Amino acid sequence: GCGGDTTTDTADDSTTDTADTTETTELSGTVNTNGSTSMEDVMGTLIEAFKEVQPGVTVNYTGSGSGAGITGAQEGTCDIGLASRDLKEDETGVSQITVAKDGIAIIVNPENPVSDLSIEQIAALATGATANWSEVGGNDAEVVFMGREAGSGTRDGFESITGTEEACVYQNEYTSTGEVVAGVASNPNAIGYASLSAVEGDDTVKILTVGGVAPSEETVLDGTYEIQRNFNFIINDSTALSDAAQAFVDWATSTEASDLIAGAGAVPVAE
Amino acid sequence: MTMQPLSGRRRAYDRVLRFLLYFCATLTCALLIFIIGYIFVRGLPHVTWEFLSTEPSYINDTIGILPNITNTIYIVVVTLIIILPLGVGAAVYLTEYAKNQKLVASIEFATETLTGIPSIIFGLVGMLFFCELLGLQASLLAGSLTLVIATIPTIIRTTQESLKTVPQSYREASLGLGSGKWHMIRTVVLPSSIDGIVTGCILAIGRIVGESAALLFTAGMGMSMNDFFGSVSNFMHSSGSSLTVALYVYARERAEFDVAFAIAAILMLLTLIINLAASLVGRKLKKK
Amino acid sequence: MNATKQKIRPMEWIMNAVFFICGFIAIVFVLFISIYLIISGLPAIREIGLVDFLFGTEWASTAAEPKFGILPFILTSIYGTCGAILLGVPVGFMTAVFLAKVAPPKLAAVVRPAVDLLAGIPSVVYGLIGMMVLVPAVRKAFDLPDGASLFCAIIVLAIMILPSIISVSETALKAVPPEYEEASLALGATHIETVFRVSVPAASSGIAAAVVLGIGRAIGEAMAIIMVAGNVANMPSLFSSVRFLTTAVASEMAYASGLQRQALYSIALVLFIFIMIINIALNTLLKRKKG
Amino acid sequence: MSSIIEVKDLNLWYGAHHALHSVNIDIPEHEITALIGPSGCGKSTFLKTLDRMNDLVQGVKIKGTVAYRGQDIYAPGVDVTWLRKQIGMVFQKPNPFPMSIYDNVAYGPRTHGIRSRAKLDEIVENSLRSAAIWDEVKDRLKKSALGLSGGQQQRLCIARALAVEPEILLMDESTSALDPISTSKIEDLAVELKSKYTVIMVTHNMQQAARVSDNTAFFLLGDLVEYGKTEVLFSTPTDKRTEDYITGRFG
Amino acid sequence: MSSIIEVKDLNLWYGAHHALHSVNIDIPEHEITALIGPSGCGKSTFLKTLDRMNDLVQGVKIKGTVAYRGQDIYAPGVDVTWLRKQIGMVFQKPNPFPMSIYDNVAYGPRTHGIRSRAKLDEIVENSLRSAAIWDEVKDRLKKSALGLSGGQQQRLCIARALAVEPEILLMDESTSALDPISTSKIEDLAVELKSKYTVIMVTHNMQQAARVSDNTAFFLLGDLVEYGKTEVLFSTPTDKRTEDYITGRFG
Ligand SMILES: Nc1ncnc2c1ncn2[C@@H]1O[C@H](COP(=O)(O)OP(=O)(O)OP(=O)(O)O)[C@@H](O)[C@H]1O
Ligand SMILES: Nc1ncnc2c1ncn2[C@@H]1O[C@H](COP(=O)(O)OP(=O)(O)OP(=O)(O)O)[C@@H](O)[C@H]1O
Ligand SMILES: [Mg+2]
Ligand SMILES: [Mg+2]
Ligand SMILES: O=P([O-])([O-])[O-]
Repeated sequence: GCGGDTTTDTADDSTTDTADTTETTELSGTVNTNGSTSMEDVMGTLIEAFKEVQPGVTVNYTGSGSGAGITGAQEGTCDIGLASRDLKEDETGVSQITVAKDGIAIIVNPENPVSDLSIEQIAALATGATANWSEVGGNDAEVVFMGREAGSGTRDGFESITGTEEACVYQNEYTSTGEVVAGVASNPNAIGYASLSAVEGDDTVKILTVGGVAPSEETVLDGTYEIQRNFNFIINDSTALSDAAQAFVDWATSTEASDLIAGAGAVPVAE
Repeated sequence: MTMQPLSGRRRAYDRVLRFLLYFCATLTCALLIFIIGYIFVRGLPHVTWEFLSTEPSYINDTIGILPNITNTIYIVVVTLIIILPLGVGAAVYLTEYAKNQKLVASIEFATETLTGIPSIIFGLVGMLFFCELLGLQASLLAGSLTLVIATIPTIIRTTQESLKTVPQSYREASLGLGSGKWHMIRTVVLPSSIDGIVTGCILAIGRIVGESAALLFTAGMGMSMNDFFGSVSNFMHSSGSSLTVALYVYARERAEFDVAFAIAAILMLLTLIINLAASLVGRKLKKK
Repeated sequence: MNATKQKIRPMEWIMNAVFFICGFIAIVFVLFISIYLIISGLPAIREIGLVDFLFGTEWASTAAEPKFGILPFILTSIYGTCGAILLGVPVGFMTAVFLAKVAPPKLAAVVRPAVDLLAGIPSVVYGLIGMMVLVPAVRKAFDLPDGASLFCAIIVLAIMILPSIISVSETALKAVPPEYEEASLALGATHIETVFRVSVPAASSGIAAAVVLGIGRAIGEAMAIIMVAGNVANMPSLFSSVRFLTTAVASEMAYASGLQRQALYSIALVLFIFIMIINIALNTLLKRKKG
Repeated sequence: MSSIIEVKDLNLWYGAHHALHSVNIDIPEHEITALIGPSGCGKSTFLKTLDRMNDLVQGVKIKGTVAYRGQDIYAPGVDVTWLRKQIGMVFQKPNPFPMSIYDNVAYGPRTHGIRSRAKLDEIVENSLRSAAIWDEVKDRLKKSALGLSGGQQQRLCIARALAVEPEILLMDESTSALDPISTSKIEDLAVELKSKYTVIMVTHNMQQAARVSDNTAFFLLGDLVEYGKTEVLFSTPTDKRTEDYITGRFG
Repeated sequence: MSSIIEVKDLNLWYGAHHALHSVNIDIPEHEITALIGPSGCGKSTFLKTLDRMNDLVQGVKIKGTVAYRGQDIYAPGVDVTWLRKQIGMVFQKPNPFPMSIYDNVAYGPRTHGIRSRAKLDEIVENSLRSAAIWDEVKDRLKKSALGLSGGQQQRLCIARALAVEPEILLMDESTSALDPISTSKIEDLAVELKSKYTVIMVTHNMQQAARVSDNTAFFLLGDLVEYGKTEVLFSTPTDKRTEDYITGRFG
């Protein structure tokens, strides 16, 4: 979900803005991006707006998880990889460009009376140490913990911040953000995690406050909402980007795109 | 000489089996009606002209499947253009030319094996070979080439089947009149088996349209409009999802169930049309 | 009149070459897949060790100390396929008998295209219905934390193999020479007796082929069951979330790298070997029918 | 001799095609009756009306009566399975079931409820003996019947028909697919069988009719043109068409 | 009369199966030669060696010479299509192409390069006349050949074979699938044709051989047992096996 009117205005603005600066080159070609499903809203918005900037360039987005984005950039199956986590030491041959920050929202079914959990409580729910909702002030019902596949940046972020690496007991391992949201929405006893940008304004699930802090642009930016990570472009070091791809990266990481990113629910970082 | 009626035991046997037959047939039909009905009821209301003729927009928060339709057409056309000549040619070679029976038998076994290989395996090999090794990236072209490998055995087999139904006596008669082999094939064999070839072709289209696992990892899941015939580089590098992959993505990853059902309804209609076309063509050409 | 002067026919020669090339390319494709799979599937097995790989009960491909045991996948695939066969074959077989031998021609003429339609429906559509109708229904009916399970996968697979079982068995039943049935009727057997005592045994190898084909379909299906099976690498049990061989490949393929990725190729190789075995069985069955 | 079958005014249509025109014929018990006539004249059609095998064909309409031992077999309530047990049939092409020789012969008795192994053994042996094939197959009863030669298969089919103890045996060109030596064996067999059964055989081969049968019926385009003692019909046919046909120079 | 075909020491193997054993035979021009013998004795096999149709069978090995007008047809460099134009063949089952009657007959001439419509019309008419079927089909030349009756189809196949103006016509049991009346038409036709063509026919039917042919060759298990003038062979066979076969009581 993205706010209709204002975003459209911003897109128009940016078109007029860039028309002055990049008038010199009319690029054409196809840019394939692949990776993080958390970045779907952000990418969708950016791609659509970029069409106005460079009508000759088609940017494609495939949402297959951050791991796939990094592998794709390494193997050359896409031009730009997308990852909702930072590169690890053993992930070589590629480098990252951060486009935004994003909170990881802890979501439960709207029927669930629980509305605030501490990080420790969340970890206990995830590892199965807490197996019944009544233990954290909810109904007497079995906890159903839903999460993401191993390649997910969201999962990586969630597990490392909550300290539950390799200890989570998943009832379901979904391969995208949307699925987790749908899974939690359809099961009254479910708890899961998903990109804040994807669930903001979505009333099919309830976003919990963590240690009393509600996730928002401000709390993510100032760090009070702890469960957060970066949205990154992953670029192969050895193959040069095409002109079209380079133009897209430059534009997306510039301030011109900030409003668009914010409109899509993430936190822009460009200064 | 009086007439003895059927013994009770025989009558019971008859009744029980008859009941089971009707029961199972009814079950199958009920399943089918449920599936079709459910898809149409949930899907058709969302199929609008707008839905069919636009591309999705994040800014306006709308979804349209025009890109998926054009991607599907791209894949069908490119795949068919490659497999038709190749598959029919190979079938002709195997049934009419190849001398070494053992070789033919082993190739037939190989094609048969290939038809049984799960498409996820084709996806895996296609990704490794076309996307990475040949550097096509995840693109519609890589997807089409993967489908070429996946469907060529089907074309070979259906063509071979229909070539084999051409009576040997036609061939003998033609050769007996002093025709050469190609002349015989062109004037007698191919005309008599054309219906089978066309039907096989339509069924191959069906298979391509219905394919998802092999495309998911080779052609990408993009939803935006491609201009793939704009330039050679676009033709090579456009990526995106076909209708089936889009269905999967909307249903699984985006939880846009109405969109998924609408695509499902469209796919059902397509399947219906393809099946009808296959049986019509088969019947019409047979009559001729 | 001159027998020794052989006319030169360039067209004949060219077409011969063209067809040969087509045949050759097709064969190359076939060989390519097999060889590629074997080559890329072997290294991981060598590194993990065949026994650990095939009989390891834990799959944790991304853990700090990764484990690559695919027994859960193998067992899930086997259980899932067996379940689908147990449900699908009796129904499919009886439907085929009905269509081929019992149904009034007009009714059969309506049902048969319907069965063809069922066969042509893309597997994601089955997955969609499974995920939207079956999974919630199973969750409610059996009061489970979550409905996505082996059970749902079995039902979806059973429905998906139904059309191929029906059409292959029906073809086999129809190919039974009418003389057999006439002979049986002329001896005073009833129609149903004739069908089950003469036609069905006479078509048995064809029906067996249908079953084997169904097994092949079921074991190779990925997209429909990835939508209903939950996809956690558990050891299989009827109502738990499970991964099949196919879905194991599908779920990690996009992001796997290094040994994990090679292990996926090895899973594909195992799957390929299963399919080969099934195909050889199918081939012998069909041969026996011809012979 | 008494008639076992009496056909009165029998008409048969396949859809709109009138295939039998008012056929009247009485078939005497314990004799061989041959049906001859050119291809398509309705011989097989007529034969099949006798054990109601035509019931299986879509769109058949039958008028007139066929009485078997005085009982109209087309009357309502007649049990066809019982009728077909009384009237066995041997077809043009040998059609043994794809089972063992033993199971082929035992098929009929089993269908009619005989389960006892000893009883079945006895029936199988007797039937195979009656069909003059026992000696050739007694050592391979468990082998597939499809491994037999054409002539053996046809005798096996006769044995199979005999195993349900019919009264009448219908044979539709049952030798036409066979080589001369097998043909002669089956002809001999037919002659032997007539002491216990009534045989009605369709044949294309006039010499066979002349050699084997007691009575001959000549059909032409759905009409029963002439019917009588075989010697009489072949030596002094009363109808010009019969004469034309049997003096045609064909063998 | 002179021989058009001279076969010397012809041996043929299907894989390991030795199907023809040193056959020696000279076939005179403008006569009808009949090949008789029990099923599987190699009649068809022998016939097919004459126009090299056996080339199509996998694993055939041939030794010996077959000379057509003095030229060895198995010599290297012989153009089979030319040979098959000289030696026409009519098969057991009528096998017209699924095209119009006209196109069936015109198929051969077209294959051999005749394009002129007038020329083709003439050839088609002449061939159909020679095959004694012109009157029956002249009004439906554009209709599908598959609509003809079996006997008509077979005569059409003969017309098709004649249209390429062969010198020899091979007929492999070309009447066995037909009714007596069609059979007689084709027999008459064969007799008529021998003024222009040499006819070699395989037949199961000894009376047909006796009625129609000038010379008869008797094959048994791959051996040419006896060969000579038809009257002589049927009245005073020299070989005991020939006598046994032709005096069998079968028609
Ligand atoms: N099932 C059927 N449906 C329609 N017409 C049929 C059917 N069976 C036979 N006929 C027609 O009825 C007529 C008599 O056929 P029938 O088979 O009784 O001839 P026949 O004397 O046995 O010939 P043949 O010697 O060739 O066996 C033929 O014209 C035939 O075409
Ligand atoms: N293509 C083949 N491959 C192997 N063996 C064959 C082939 N064709 C014929 N034979 C064998 O060669 C022998 C001669 O066959 P052929 O067809 O010449 O007999 P025939 O005299 O024409 O018999 P019929 O009267 O039944 O037509 C038979 O034993 C047959 O089984
Ligand atoms: Mg008949
Ligand atoms: Mg022959
Ligand atoms: O899809 P992810 O952003 O969780 O990798």
